[in-house]
Amino acid sequence: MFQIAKPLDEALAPVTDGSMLVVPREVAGAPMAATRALIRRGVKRLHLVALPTSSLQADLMIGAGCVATLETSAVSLGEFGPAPRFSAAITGQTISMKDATCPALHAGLQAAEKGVPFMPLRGLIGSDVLKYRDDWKVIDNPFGNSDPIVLLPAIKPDVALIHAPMADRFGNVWIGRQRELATMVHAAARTVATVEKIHDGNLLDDSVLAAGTLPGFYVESIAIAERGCWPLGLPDRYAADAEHLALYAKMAATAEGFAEYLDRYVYEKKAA
Amino acid sequence: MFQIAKPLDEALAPVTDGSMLVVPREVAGAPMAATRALIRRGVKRLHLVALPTSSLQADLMIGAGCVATLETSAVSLGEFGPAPRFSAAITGQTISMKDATCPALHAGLQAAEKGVPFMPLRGLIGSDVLKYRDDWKVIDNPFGNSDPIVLLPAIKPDVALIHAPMADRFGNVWIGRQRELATMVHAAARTVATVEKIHDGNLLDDSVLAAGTLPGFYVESIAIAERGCWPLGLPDRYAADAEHLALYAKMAATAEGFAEYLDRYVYEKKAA
Amino acid sequence: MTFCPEELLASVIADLIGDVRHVAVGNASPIPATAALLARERGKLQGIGRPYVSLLGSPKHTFWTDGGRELFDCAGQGRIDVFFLSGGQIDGHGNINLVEIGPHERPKVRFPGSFGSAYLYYVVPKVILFRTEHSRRTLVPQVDFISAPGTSEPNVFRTGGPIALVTNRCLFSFANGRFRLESVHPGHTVEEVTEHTGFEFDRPASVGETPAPSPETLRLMREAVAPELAAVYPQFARQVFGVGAFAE
Amino acid sequence: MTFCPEELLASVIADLIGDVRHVAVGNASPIPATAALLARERGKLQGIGRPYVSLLGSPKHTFWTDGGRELFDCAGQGRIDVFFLSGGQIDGHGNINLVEIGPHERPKVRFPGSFGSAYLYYVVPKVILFRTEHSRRTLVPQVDFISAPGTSEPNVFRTGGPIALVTNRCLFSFANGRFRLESVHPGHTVEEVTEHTGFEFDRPASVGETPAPSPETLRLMREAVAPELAAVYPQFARQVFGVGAFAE
Repeated sequence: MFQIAKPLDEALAPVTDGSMLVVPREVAGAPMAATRALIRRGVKRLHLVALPTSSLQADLMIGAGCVATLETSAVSLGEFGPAPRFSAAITGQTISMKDATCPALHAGLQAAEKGVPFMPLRGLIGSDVLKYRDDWKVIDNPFGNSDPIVLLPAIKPDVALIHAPMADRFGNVWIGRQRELATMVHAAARTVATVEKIHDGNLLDDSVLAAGTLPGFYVESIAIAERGCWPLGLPDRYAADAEHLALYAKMAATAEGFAEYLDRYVYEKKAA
Repeated sequence: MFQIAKPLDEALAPVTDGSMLVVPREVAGAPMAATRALIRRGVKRLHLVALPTSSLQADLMIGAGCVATLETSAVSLGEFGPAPRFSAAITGQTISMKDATCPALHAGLQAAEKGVPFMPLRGLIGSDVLKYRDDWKVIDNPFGNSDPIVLLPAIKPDVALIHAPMADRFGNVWIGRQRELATMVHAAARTVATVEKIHDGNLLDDSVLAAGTLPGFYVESIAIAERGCWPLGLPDRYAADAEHLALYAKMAATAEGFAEYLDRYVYEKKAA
Repeated sequence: MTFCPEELLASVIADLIGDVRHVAVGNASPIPATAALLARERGKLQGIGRPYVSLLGSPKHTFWTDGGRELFDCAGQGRIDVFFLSGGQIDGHGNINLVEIGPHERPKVRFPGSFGSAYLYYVVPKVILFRTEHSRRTLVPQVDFISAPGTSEPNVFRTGGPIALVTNRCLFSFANGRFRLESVHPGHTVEEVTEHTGFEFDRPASVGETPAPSPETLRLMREAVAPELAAVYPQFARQVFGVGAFAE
Repeated sequence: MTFCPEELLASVIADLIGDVRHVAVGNASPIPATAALLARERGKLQGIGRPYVSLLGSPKHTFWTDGGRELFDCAGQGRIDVFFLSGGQIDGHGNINLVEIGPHERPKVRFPGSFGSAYLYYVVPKVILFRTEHSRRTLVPQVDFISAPGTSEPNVFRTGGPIALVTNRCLFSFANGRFRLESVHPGHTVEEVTEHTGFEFDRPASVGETPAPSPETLRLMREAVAPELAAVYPQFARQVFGVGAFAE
């Protein structure tokens, strides 16, 4: 079902042009080394789902022209300011934007995880988030009395791309408390994981480690990418590289600066 | 929000007569010491939800007259045969039975966990399980085309009663990979936990232990009950007491034998 | 080579499993478990690395880390290809009853309950019904309670359902809402099957005998499957294969 | 006692929080975080052990172990009593805009996005709007994009919504779909508020000055809250309270 520790480019083969690709928020570990590899390969027309928000990862992929459609709740560089390539793509109308709200993305992926066509969610009614989502529906709650409620269709990505602290030789991936990674993976048809290192032994054999383990059953391919979230951080492992992120924010403010950033940090450097 | 390690009877105060009480299946750790304490106290008219099945625990509570309504997918003593007090209560019509199917109970509790009034589920259509559940509804899937789908109302228990390997002094409870316990607890208004032992330090401070930890935020009270699942087992800790279960199956086959069992193993022995 | 009835049944079931990705076997099902592990050994020999086998009764043989719902979510995702169900009653429409005998208002007999059948029967592509007791008591014209129906209306979402029924006497296939007698196990007869079956079924002009397990199949079961099985079903493995838990 | 603007704002917000069970504070919100921790210190002094405070930006100050959805599930369960929201625009109906300026088809400015507002605004009983920049650019008659509306039709399920808006100039309360000027911060005037507010609001005949933080409040903030805060917002704690991360 998987082959442990492929070369990164090979592991990323399931992410083909036009794929619906789901990626996690920064605090769950953004797979940045894999993202740079995809940009180098020149992947195109992705429907990128960022659960439920994104920062550098989405901005970089959008700027590099990999994204046709973006579905998320927010893109921002946080303390480093707005996400410049995202903002430029929206105002320049070069990507199609499906604005959502965080719990709607969680619910849509949970619907796919459970094999149901939709999931209900409170809130949303009267917002323009709902108004511009033709794919969301409002019904009268059958258990209520003139009680409108939003139904969100299942989000079924072709590929989930994640980064985690470790995997074992059986393809099991330790995700810790970042449990949205499990939901993403269950919802997606295929999963590619990068990891910091390979764990000796079977993660499922240890009841304490097993509690934070995503079974290899769901995993298509794994590549090792040390400091694979750089310049973002990986919780409990390493912090974000603030200096580099400030540099990114500055360079990506213009199209030219962004192109130079790509040349310098994505195309030239083959690894993190 | 909680007080660590109360005496068992005190910890169980939230389970009042008429409560909707949710308990886990045997492999997730059935809180048997707590169950015996509730029987000794003489709790009455429970709406017992067993997620998604039960064995000795439900049989014992039903036999002892604690249960008015049972909502579950199956009750059986497994290799020790049918659950005799459950069978007698159904054929004798002394309890009201809400037959379900396993994923319907998971979905109903997930609906409560998410604060939505219902959850859809595939399957069920054309079954008598659905036919006898007036509280379940069938709608036309708004994302389909003449595609009937079942909607299950949220199950919102008053109390979740669980047993786990350990808790810390902050009320955090380590549940490992038994994640349905988290869903039960999120869905319930209040939670009572029994645990094998108290863990030194804060479970949430260790990223490996945290992955399997239910936050104390959700927990009302905790009591220590060593071998608290006896005569059932606790995964990775101790096995079921097969000899005792065979004895139970034999004694509980008749009302008289069951009464004697209660006298001998529930009323007399104050602890496990 | 001589073989015992359990070996025959496991061999029949392994053939029904065929080449799939994932077989899940419920608790207390040693013969289906034997069959699933046999299918896995065959896959290994063919170098295809399939099927993945989950034995739900054994933590060592399941990968679940998302709680009790993961089995059902996994099936809903289309990630379980084969599952096994049984019934206190099974009728000629493929309906199964795991709930009760007698009128619903006042049942005479109560079974444990429907478990996951009212869901899994609909979403697992190959459900194999397995009931060793082949009698008019178990195989009935119409079940008293439908835990899960054998077939559904065309507009009902259904990606799965029964493909066969294996008993101690014979193998039925199931298609288009009816059972068809495929073969009779060695030592049993078509007349005997008819006599002990409460429902109508299709019966070809000529019904063959269920093929005996090949020497290769018996060797795989006894040498590769039995030691693995002994960790989960020690008593069964000892009785059928003479293998203890630590015999490997 | 003298105090700085941040201390005043935190004190105002702590009063709005009141006696509740659980306050959650989003990322990059040092002043609301200060207020929440202050409310907790007050609860400790009163011996009530409330509120529980979750600072979403800090793993040490959050208990989540069920992934990113737990915050929203927790709110849906009614287990979050107070939350903070802001907006690129906020209008007089309490609508907030976190998405864009200009027509939707061709926005002039794009903000990050709605985050969880389109849900949390409906289900958290006390949402406190916090926007330090008080100008006609931010406080507008009608937002260009409604990330989340201030009010809903009576039949729409809504257990939460805005109760107040705190700016660098004043405190508005919010009820029945309108803001009401409650008090003007020391050094600011009603005229100035009117001049810089783009929406209509109710204005009592007499509008008082926002009360200065009491010496007790300032002491709690500086001695009990600041060291805790320094672990999460080191720069803010140093600037406002002169406290370093290891100053305790």
